[in-house]
Amino acid sequence: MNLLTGIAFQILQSVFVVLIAPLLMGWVNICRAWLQNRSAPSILLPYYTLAKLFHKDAVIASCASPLFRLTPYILFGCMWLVAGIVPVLVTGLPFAPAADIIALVAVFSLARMFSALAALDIGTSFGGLGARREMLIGFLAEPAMLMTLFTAAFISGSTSLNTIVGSLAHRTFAIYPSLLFAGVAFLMVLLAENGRIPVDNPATHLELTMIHEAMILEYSARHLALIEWAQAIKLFVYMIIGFAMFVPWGISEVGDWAGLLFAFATLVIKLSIAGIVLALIETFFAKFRLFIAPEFLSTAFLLAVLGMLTHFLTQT
Amino acid sequence: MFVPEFTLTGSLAVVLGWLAVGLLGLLRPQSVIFKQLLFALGALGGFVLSFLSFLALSGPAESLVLPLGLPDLPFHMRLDALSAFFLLLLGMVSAGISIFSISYFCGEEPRRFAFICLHYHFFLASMALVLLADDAYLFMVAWETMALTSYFLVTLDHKLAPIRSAGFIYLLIAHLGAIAILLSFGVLHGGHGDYTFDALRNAELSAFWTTVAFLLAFFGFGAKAGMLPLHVWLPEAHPAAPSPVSALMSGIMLKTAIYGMIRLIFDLIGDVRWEWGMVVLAIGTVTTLFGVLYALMQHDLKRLLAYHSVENIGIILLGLGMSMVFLGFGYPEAGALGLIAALYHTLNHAVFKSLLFLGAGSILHSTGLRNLNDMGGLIHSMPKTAFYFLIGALAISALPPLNGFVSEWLTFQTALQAPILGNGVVRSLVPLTAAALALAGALTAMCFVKVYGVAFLGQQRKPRHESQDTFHGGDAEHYERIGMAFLTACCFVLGLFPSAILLMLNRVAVLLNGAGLAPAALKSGWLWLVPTAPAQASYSPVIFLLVIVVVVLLTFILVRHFYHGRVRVSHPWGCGFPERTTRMQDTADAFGQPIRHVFGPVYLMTRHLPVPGEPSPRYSVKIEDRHWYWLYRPIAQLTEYVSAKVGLLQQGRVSVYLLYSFVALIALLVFVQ
Amino acid sequence: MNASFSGQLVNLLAALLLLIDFAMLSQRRVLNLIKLFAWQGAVLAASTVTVAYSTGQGHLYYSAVLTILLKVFFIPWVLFRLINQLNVRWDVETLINIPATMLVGIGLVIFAFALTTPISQMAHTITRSTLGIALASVLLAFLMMIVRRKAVPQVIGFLAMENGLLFAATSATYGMPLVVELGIALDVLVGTFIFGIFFFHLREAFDSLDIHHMEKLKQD
Amino acid sequence: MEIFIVLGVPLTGSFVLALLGHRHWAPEVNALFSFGTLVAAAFLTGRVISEGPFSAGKEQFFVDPFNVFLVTLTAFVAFTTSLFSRPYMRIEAHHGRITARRLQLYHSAYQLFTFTMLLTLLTNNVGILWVAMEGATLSTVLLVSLYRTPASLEAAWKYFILCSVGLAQALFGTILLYFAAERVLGPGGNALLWTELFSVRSQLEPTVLSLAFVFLLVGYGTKVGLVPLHNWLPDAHAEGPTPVSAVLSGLLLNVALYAVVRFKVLVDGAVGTGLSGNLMMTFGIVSVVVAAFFLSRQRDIKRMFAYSSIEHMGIITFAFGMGGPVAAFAGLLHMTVHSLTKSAIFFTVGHAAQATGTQDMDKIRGLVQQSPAIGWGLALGSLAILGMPPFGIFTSEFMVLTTAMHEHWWATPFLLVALGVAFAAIFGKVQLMVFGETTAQHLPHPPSLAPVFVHIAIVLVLGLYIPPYLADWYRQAAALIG
Repeated sequence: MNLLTGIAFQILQSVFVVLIAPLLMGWVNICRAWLQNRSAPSILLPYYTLAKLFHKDAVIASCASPLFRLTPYILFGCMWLVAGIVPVLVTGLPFAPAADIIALVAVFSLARMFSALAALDIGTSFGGLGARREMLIGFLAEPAMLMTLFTAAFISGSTSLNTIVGSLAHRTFAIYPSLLFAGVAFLMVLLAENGRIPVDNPATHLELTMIHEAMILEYSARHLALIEWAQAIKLFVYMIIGFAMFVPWGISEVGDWAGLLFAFATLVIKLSIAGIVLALIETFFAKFRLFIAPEFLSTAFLLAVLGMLTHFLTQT
Repeated sequence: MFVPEFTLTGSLAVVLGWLAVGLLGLLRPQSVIFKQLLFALGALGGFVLSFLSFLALSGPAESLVLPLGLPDLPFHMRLDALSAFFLLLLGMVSAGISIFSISYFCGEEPRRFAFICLHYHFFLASMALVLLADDAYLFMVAWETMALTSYFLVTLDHKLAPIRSAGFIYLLIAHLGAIAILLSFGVLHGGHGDYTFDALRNAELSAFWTTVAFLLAFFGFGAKAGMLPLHVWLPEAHPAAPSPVSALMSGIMLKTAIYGMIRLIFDLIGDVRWEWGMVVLAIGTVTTLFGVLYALMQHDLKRLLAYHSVENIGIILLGLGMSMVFLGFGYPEAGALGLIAALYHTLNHAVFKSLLFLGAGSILHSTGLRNLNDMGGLIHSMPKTAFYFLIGALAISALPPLNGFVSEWLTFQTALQAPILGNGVVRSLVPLTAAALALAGALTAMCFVKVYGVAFLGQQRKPRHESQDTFHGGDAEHYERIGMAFLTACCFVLGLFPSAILLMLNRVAVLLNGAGLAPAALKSGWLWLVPTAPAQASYSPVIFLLVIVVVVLLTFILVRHFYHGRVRVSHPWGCGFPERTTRMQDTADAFGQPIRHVFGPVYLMTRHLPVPGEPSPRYSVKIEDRHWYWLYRPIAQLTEYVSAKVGLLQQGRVSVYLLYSFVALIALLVFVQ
Repeated sequence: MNASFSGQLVNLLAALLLLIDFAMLSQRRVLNLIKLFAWQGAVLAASTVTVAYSTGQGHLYYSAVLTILLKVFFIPWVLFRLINQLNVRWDVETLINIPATMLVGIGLVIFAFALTTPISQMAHTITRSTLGIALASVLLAFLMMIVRRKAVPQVIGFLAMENGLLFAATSATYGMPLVVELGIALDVLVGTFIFGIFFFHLREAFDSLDIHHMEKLKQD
Repeated sequence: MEIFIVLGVPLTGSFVLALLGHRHWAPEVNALFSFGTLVAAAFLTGRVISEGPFSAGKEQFFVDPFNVFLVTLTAFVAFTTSLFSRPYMRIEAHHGRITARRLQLYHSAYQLFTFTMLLTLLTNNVGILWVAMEGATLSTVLLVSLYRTPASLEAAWKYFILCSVGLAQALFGTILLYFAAERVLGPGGNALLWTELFSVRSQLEPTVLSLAFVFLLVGYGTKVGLVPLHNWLPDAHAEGPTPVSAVLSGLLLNVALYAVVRFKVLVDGAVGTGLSGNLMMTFGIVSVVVAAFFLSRQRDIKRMFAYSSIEHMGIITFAFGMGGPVAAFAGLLHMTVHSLTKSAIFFTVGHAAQATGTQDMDKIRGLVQQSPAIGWGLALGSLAILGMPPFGIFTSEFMVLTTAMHEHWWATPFLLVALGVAFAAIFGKVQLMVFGETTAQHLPHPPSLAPVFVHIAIVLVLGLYIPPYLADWYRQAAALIG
């Protein structure tokens, strides 16, 4: 393939993901509303919210430092970077090798660190509370995530998502018990990382329970918008990574336009199913007490490690 | 080059220069200019040294024999790739620290300054000699001189009892370690030849004796490096010293221990066994987790950094351990990867840990505070320092695109080579260390969110009171800033162009293991970092950084373009509370609380919780290191017990003394018959 | 008088010496102790003279004269003066009771004999069998120093040990070269003086010569 | 000829000072005589280096590299100590601890002591050697009790009794030796000349010599301070005036050990190295270990360093016991650096004790603050004595340890444990005394600390560089005794 088409694909994909991400949010909200017998909002609601936020004037605390104002952009930037790298529709993007799974996880933790710092910047008790809880979730979720990814990496003998997807997608179907463990662990991590029930509830501002919301309490207008948008992208990307590892089928190569359509179709199907599953989970589970969360995540961590071990044990 | 042994003689000249500068300090300079000049010269030496060693890295090994030392064992010196790499580290980092010290120490009164200057530069010189030594005697001399000078620097403020005890513990453990190292040399020597490293290399030993030598060396150097359970001196001694010295100790001195380990195990002992690797891995894992978990509990900034040094030494040990395992099973490429990861992390840690210690020093200089719980909002009063410190914090938290991430990434990649191993158990154990590493990385991030958030962000917790008027309260001084800026730049360079460093380190690996990385790794070009093969793993920090920067700017412009940049400044939202005080912010201890909750059993915790209705409720928690209680105290008690028993010999009666000699005489007579 | 006779004579004197040693070991009174010491000196001198006469070793006469002057007259006289001035003419306590001391002493004698027989076989002197006795008396003196609790008896023990040594010298080797003999004598003389000075100092410091006052310097 | 000057100067000195020792300029005269001795010794050394070993006075005296190096060392340390004792004794007098009479005694006895030690070293007659050794005891016993305090009297008494009894054993050993030698060399003076004995050492009767060596070892070992014969040593060091402690530790122990080694050579010739080597190594190890454990419980500063002397004597004895060129070399080197360092330490300790008015280490604090020279002298000296590079003691310990490791590896654990314990004990205490808030007062007379730093400097240099001629010298000596 030539580089130009590659770069074109690269940019297209990243823009595509950035634009489509809020739609996924909308879809999840609709599903949840349906499941809870509420009349569903428009699927475009997230877009309206963002637009509204962008129009408002930003209110910033007098004691805020530059870091506070920079953070939203950095979050958004990190997510956009990830969006550009993960194989959404096609594999073999030219810049994909710039970051393998480890680097991806690192990007997420970079974003997390900045948001936590920003939360501490104003010096309100809420910010501190949120930052502390976020890091608590993070330090357990991140290794669990890495371990699940490692399982896949061991199976495909590589840490670059491209190769993983490729090898997993084009292999003859076989059941990997290790992948089973990894899958469960990944799901738990996904819930935690994206602040969904049962770990966090994006819909409340209850100081006893809130984590992510507490961090961004001081943000408003365009900054808030960027953060929300970054959240949406993050959820989307997590799903993509999940697909890449566990249901990689249907993904296409760079330059293969027919395959691209097929890939798009499969992606839509996967996403909608995933949205429903997420909604189901959020409906059927109750929010944990805060200190259940570490246990929840350490379970995820253990599962992931177990997955890795079973890989070796089943292999020998 | 135009002089034979150019780089070696050059490095030697730098060493002598440092000694000279140290002696010049004894003139007890009054003028600030002169004081500054001395440290500037020290920094210059650092730069020269790094330049020379950079040349030496690509050149052939050079050696030299000085007419000093023992009559039949003169001082041997050798500058090969390994020494060159560590000298590069020494030169670079010490240069940054010396620049910082130009401002930092120029306020000292002459006598104290003379003392500092002398020991500071002798410290540098002895470290360089450790790296250059090519025989056991010179090595030991330089090694102990290093310990001694640093001890004097640690006990600079010897009027404070804790500092005295810190110095005592430090020198004691250092000395015990040195004895073990000496013993290890003795075992290696195997009874013939002399004590040059060549002779030690060539001595054949049985597997048992090599293992003994390995264990002794591992113990001895581990004591210096601060691995568990010999780390106890580290969190005591590093805070005690002036910040640049802490930076030297944590940034460079610990690395000389790593150097010694590599030199003895990989070079002198030679044939590495995978069992040793497992030992190193085990201890490395424990050290890593312990270090970071205890760091999270600290509220004294320098103590916290010291515990992080323990953690990072653990990470380095992980790399070494894996390398030894792979070598032991006969996979030189993977072994080289592990070794390179370890070396890379050594370099990175040297850079960012020194940077952080210097930052702590600037804070101390500016506010006189070391306790995080008294700081806050420093980003407003010292913005530049805040920036440098942020970079350091991101680097140590192993976040891309900075340098800390690269080496941890390489370590992960090494762990991911595990499937090639034959032994099933080992194969599944090695990745577990990766899990530990991941956990440690995340915890480090949390810890530095705490540090940065509590110290620099938020609002000042305590109003400045008159006792602080001696401190200027502003941003770091000129040269302090330059020093930190230099190290910050190093963080970026090391983070952005890893493949260049990889090539450098590959030489070391080739020197030690005879085999380097896979060829694919070496011709990946400057943009891509590829440890094994492009298909397996790759990372490109430059692209990474570019994309983020571009995207951030793009977003910024777009937002401005399509919407607006209007901002209203107001009070922070108090969530409906009537008034907010700065005491409502999270303290360092509060931030660590969830960790205390999750990892409770790890800590030896004495906590006082206020009971409801207490007139003046007070909350206090004290975290202690368990090792004092299960390891050090018993040993001390045993010694006390034995000496008490021995003391009974001397019980004052001349008759009994006569009896001793009488019995001794009779016994010997019987023995002779 | 022929060699065998003088040999028997020396053996007899040696036996006397040993006897005196035991007597000193069992002696309870300081004055008698000093007297015994003088007698021991006399016996020593006698044996020296005998050896000198029978073997014609001229220098042994000097050593005999020295012995008489020092050990029979001078030192006992000094000691008498001392205990009179310090009036420490009390009974001597021992640390362990006399019979036990005796038993140990006998053990020592046997040990000394066992030790020296192989050596004395190879000696060609007429007095070889007495080497064992010499060693025995040295050890007995040592024992005496161990068991006595007062300063004066300890010193006497030390001097007795000196006697034993001289006896060994004469009996085993017909005496050391004269210069050495003189040196030894000089040392003994000076030593006695210093002991004398000491007694006074101790007396000032502890107003007694009981050495159990001197157990302060020890490991606490 | 030089020999007689070396011996004559201190002897006349002792007579002169016996008459004039109470004058206020007596200390200078004392130093002067010591200096004369040093110069003479230097000449003697020069002659030995140029001409090699020679003997004088009808074979009664003789010099070889082994003893001449000890002679130089003795003369040197005796000289520096006399320099140190000038201000020290003046301060003592100023504090009213000693009278002019006692000073007279002190000065005269000091010279006499020097004389006896030099005689011990230079004589060729093992009988005279014994006499001189006893003389050394007699001349120091009154120095130990110089203060006439009960404690000092007790110390002196124990010193006197134990050493005299010990030496009595040595005499018996000497008699046995003579007895064995007489059968080869015939009766008369020659049978006591070391050179003669050396030439016929292989013909001497093994059983007698092994028996003799036991007596000699126990006898002279008492003066070396080998455990369990050491008990006089801490007391004598702690209670005597500090210059005396310095020369006792720095010189007397060396000289006694010299005697032991001389006899070891003879016995090895007759019996083979097994016996004497093992005995000395055992004594050495026991001394090192026991002394190390004693260290940690000391409260009196001079006692502590006395035990450290026992420890180091143990190391040297062990080294000589191992034998072989390297070990003997190390032993000689260790003798040198130990006596230099230890005397330097005692100099500083003496002034420290005067400045704080106590020898109790819990009451001595913050020396660097009041008088940096004393403080740093003590700190550096202690670090040197603990075997910290780059000081010379590390050099010799390095050699001893490495030799021990592959010849008698069973010994190394003991040595290392001992070294570790000793380090913890001494350093922990010294650090507290040197650092912290000071309890020291100003001294009425300016202390002369030049000797301290000269000694430490020499030790430092020896740690980094052993001059070739010195090395050859050691090698020859090592060849003689190894």
